[in-house]
Amino acid sequence: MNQYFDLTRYLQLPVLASEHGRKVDALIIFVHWLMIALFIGWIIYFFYAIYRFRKSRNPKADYVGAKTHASTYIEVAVALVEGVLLLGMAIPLWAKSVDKFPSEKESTVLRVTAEQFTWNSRYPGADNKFGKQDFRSASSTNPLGYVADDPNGKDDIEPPAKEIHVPVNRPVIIYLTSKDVIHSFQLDNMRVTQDAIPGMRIPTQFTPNRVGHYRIQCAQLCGSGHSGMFGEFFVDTSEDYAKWQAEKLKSKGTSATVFE
Amino acid sequence: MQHTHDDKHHAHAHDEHAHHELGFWAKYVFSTDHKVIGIQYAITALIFLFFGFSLMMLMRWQLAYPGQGIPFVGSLLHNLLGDAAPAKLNDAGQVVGYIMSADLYNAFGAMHGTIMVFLGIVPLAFAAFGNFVVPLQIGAPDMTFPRINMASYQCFVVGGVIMLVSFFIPGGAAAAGWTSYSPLATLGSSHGQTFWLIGMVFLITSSLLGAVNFIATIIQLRAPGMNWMRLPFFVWAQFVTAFLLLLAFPPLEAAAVMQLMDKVAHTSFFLPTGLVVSQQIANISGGGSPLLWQHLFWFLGHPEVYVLILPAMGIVCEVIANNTRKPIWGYKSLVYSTLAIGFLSFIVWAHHMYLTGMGTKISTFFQTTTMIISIPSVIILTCFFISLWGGSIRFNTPMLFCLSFLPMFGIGGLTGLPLGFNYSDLFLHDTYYVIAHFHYIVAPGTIFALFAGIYYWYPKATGRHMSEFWGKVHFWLSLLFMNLIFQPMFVQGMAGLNRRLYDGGATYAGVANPAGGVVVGVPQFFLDLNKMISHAAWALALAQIPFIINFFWSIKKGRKVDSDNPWQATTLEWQTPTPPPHGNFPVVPNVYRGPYEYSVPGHDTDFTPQNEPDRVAPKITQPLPK
Amino acid sequence: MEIPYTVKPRPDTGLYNAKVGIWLFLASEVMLFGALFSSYILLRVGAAAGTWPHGLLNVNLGTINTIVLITSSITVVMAWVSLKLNQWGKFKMYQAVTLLCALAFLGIKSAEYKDKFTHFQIIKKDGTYVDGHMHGAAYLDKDGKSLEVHKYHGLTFKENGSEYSLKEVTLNGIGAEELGQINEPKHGEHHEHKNISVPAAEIKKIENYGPWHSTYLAIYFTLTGLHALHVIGGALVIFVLWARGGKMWRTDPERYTNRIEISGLFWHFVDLVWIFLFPVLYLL
Amino acid sequence: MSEHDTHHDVSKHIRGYLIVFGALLVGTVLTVWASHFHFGREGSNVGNIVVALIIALTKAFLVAGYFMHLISEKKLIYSVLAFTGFFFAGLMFLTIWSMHPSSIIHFK
Ligand code: HEA
Ligand code: HEA
Ligand code: CUA
Ligand SMILES: [Cu+2]
Repeated sequence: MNQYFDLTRYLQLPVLASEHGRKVDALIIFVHWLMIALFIGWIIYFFYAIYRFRKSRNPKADYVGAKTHASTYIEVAVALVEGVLLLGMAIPLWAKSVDKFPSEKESTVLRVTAEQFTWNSRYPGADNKFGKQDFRSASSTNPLGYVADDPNGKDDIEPPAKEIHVPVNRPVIIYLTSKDVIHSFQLDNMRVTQDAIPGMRIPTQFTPNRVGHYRIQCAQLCGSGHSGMFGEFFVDTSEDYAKWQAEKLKSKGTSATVFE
Repeated sequence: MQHTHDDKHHAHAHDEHAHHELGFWAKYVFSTDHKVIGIQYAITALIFLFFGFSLMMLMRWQLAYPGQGIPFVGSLLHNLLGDAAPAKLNDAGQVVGYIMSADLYNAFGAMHGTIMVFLGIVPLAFAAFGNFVVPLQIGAPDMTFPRINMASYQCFVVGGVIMLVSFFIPGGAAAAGWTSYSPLATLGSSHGQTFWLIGMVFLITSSLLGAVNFIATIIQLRAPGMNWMRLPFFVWAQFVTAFLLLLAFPPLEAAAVMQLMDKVAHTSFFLPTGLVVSQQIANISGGGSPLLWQHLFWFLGHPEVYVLILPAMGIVCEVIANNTRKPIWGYKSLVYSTLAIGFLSFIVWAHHMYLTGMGTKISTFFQTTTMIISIPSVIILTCFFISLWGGSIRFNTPMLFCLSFLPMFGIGGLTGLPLGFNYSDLFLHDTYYVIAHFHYIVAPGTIFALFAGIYYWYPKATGRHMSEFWGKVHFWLSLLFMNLIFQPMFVQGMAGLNRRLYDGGATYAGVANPAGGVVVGVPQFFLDLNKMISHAAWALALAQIPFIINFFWSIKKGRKVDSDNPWQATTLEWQTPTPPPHGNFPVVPNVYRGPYEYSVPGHDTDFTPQNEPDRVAPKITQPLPK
Repeated sequence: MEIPYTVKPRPDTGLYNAKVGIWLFLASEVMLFGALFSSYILLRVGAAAGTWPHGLLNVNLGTINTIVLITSSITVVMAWVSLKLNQWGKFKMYQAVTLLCALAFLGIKSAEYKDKFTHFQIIKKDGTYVDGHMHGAAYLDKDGKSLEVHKYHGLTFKENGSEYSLKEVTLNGIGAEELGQINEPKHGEHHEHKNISVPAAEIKKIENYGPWHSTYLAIYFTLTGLHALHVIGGALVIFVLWARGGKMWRTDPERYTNRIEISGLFWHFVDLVWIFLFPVLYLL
Repeated sequence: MSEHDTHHDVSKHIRGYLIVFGALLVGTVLTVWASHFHFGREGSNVGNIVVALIIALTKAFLVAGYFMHLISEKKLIYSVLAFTGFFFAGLMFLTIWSMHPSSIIHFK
């Protein structure tokens, strides 16, 4: 039954790799059913009408024309369907994704600071606390403006730019901000898009459920390098992720052990 | 104005008078005659349309063949714009061509949007057709404020020139998208954005003057008996459009002033605290908000899109009624839907901002209003569709364009729905799906309606017809290529290809995924569509040649009209001499009936002009103006 | 063929063209200033604690200017009435007063602007502030001889080349530990102003109270500047009608009276905007 | 209204205009005077804002109503201004509402 209504194959959406993504696709597909229905219906009527009432076949027009209320019913129907999709899916789903965040303990939490033209991720490290970020202390040596003498920051992990790792099947919470202009963090395969706006720190969440290597796109014009502002997003098995994290912590050298 | 009240006594001999006493300049350049101004607007806007299209054709080259030398005009661009179009060297180090830099691509993109919207469609659909047709259709001698009308055109030209000049200043034209989001728009060191803002202030002023004039004209100068429900739908569309411009543009003007302050007086209206420029905290007071700009921009932005479509719908309505030879079905619902659209369009704007971190309450509000506003559009289209039923349809060029408008707008409008739901916009936002959505509305939608308007009213303006044959060639080719251009963009968008990508998405070209063979990024197939689209776009340009030639050739050589009312239409503009003299109507017309009285049973012809006296004695609802 | 209803009102609407026109125009003006007022609220609500100055402007001058504008409003009305009553002389007199009020308003406003541009704030390297009006700046010439520059010109202190270098800046005002003390003076208590000299070496940043200084000043200058432009525009129109209206008044008095009414409507709107600007910018 | 004004009833208006003028002056003084007190809760100036706005709105009403003849204006102009007022309210309210911190996605 369901697969008949499933347009994914025809719409050619990118590979799906997150839990809530299913619902995004579902909404897209339902709306397209509405559109297709209206389109087919009207287009058939349309061609029939211009064929049937062409001048050569119908030399004398009818002053009154159609005496039907069908149109009213169609309009009401459209309104109803839109209402259903709105109340049934769009509103509650949005509420869920922006109001109901998983607790930080059950999830992988990271900060992403966008800048022209790259993505910088940062993990809280062993203490699960981020260092203080204050752009007033930004400098060429400290591009992300993390306050040097903040104990919480000592064990934070900073992978190379453009690189993000998360474990599979565990909620991810990303705090997004930007140094300079507005960027937009878009992960097609996760069905996630969120603007990174300077002066704001906006959280976004999703649960990757498919191991793989995906692409972050910048979805907001941000200057000459916009088209090249991609990022590598790795969804690892929990083992691989643990390994990766461990070596990152080690590579931090002493600073990680200072606070043991 | 001079010759509008000084010579009330010999108003009769007026047009000769105009001929003899007005020199070329007074008659064609500094004219206060709404018809001349309308034509000035039309020509200027068409040229801008073509210019905006040309920018896009160059961009399409870059999208199809990223980083390859631009054919034909490459060196020209290099000479005009310098390093914005840098040389491409081969291994031997000699120049093999000139390519488009990322900055140039962004500048062209921003200016394509700006020019098409503010210098192309609005002046053509609203100012040109409005000026030429509205006073004629309501039986007025001219606009209420002829000199303000002229001033409005002049502001428009000044704004346009400023925009054009900005291409040639150091650093080039504005490159932050037609939406000019801060901080990007503000931080850029070049003056292109400053020019853009100043240009916009002029264009906005022009539109405001125009809007005041239109509304006042429609309220004050309706001929006796022309009460509201007897107005042709086109006039209604222009009326609502004028209100949209009047009330939605000023906030953008305010925003433009503030962004201008940010650029020249180094204020921080749209710049937050703690902005980092070249690894240093920016030397600004901070405390501003980037979102404020977006709100003010889209408060105009959304009404603006209805400014782009309503006049088109008006034209379509006129032409359909005329060529089905029957009244429009549901005239009243058309009018009320239009008013509803106008009203609602002020409270949906933030559907362009779903992903700026919007909480549940706000997005609920805005997506609800967005869905509500789609209903009146559905009603309008439905009325047009049903109007076909029972007609005696003539397939001349204007009608062909209008008929194809219906499904084209339909597609564009319907694809607005998945964007209107925030949860699906989550995926579709900023993809080519959005581009395809609105281009279906403005290009094969609005532009087709405007073509129809040109073919339809051309005889009234010049006294000659444009060639039907070449008109049909123009139509079929345009229809074909428009769809070849924009249909694939839906596909690309669904596949996750983003807009505003300088390299056409090459950066995201799909790669085999080490973990589990899944392809990440955009599969090559969807990138290859770019080539196809671009070729279609260039072909579309060729398809315009018959039109351009037809347009100019027919002025002198076109088939003469056999009467003042060649289409056998009912509305007042066809009840004047052709072309209408200065002052339009020899005697003030008197209106007895609704706009679309075609095929009235028992009437000897199949059309009954609005001003044809009833068999019964006419009852004049108003005294004639003195 | 003449355009109807340029003078006589159209029966069904009861309005002559220009009346409709001006009200439509004023509607768009409402949206223009409305957007700026909204921005004001947003910036103020969003301002970080201590950064929004209170009592920065001179309330007395503001009050005087308000009264000046109100006066000009009543004279505009009376001018129109005098025309209605066919009293050309009185009309001339009233509009003359209006124009004088306009000049007075602009004069006072520019004095206020000048005051802001000569008001400076110094952020010292140790993080404390000195805030007050420019008293003077001392420079060293290239062979180290110091020369007093009592009059201050220019907005920023460029070390002008090899010629001179800045030695110290003297402000007449107060010193403060943090911004709050400057921006939110406790009610009643008054710091007395004294001359404070700051050596160039201690200056981290010096900036005058131009629009760039804070979002408050940004919106202040934008709103009042735009309003001042409206005053100028309105005054020009009124002046032209006043100076060269005699002919039309003799040939077509009704049309002339209408024009006075229209220009009056615009003038009242300008007054109306100020009625909101004054409390919002000066008192709250 | 201008058209059917006979000299007589225009001169009748003059007194009204002068009264309004006086009221405006009083209002101006009042609002300045009021700004010296603190209304409402400690540490919040909402009270003062309300007071100042009430006075300003009254003055605005007087100017618009009498100097601009709005109280005796034609229906058409009322409707234009009604729409303008509505859209202005929409702009201000919706923008402020959308940008209020509580309307932006938060966590914790
Ligand atoms: C004239 C222009 C125009 C028009 C009329 C519309 C109409 C609509 N638009 Fe569109 N829109 C734009 C121009 C326009 N838009 C532009 C320029 C942008 C991009 C701006 C930018 O970012 O650069 C945009 C972007 C845009 C977005 C933001 C997307 C994003 O950036 O993420 C959204 C989201 O809600 C949206 C929604 C809608 C909706 C719901 C309508 C509705 O009003 C549509 C209602 C119409 C219908 C529902 C069709 C009804 C027809 C039938 C039922 C008959 C069908 C019959 C047949 C097909 C034969 N539009
Ligand atoms: C009214 C608005 C309008 C119109 C009509 C068009 C028309 C077209 N647009 Fe445009 N477009 C925009 C508004 C418009 N566009 C906007 C707002 C953007 C977003 C910009 C941004 O990202 O900031 C955009 C972006 C945009 C992009 C995306 C670029 C990117 O994101 O990187 C593309 C890509 O192909 C494109 C293509 C086209 C094409 C092929 C046409 C064609 O349909 C052109 C058709 C034109 C004609 C057929 C010309 C007709 C005129 C004549 C024939 C002249 C005759 C002259 C005389 C008789 C004197 N447009
Ligand atoms: Cu970052 Cu686009
Ligand atoms: Cu929109």
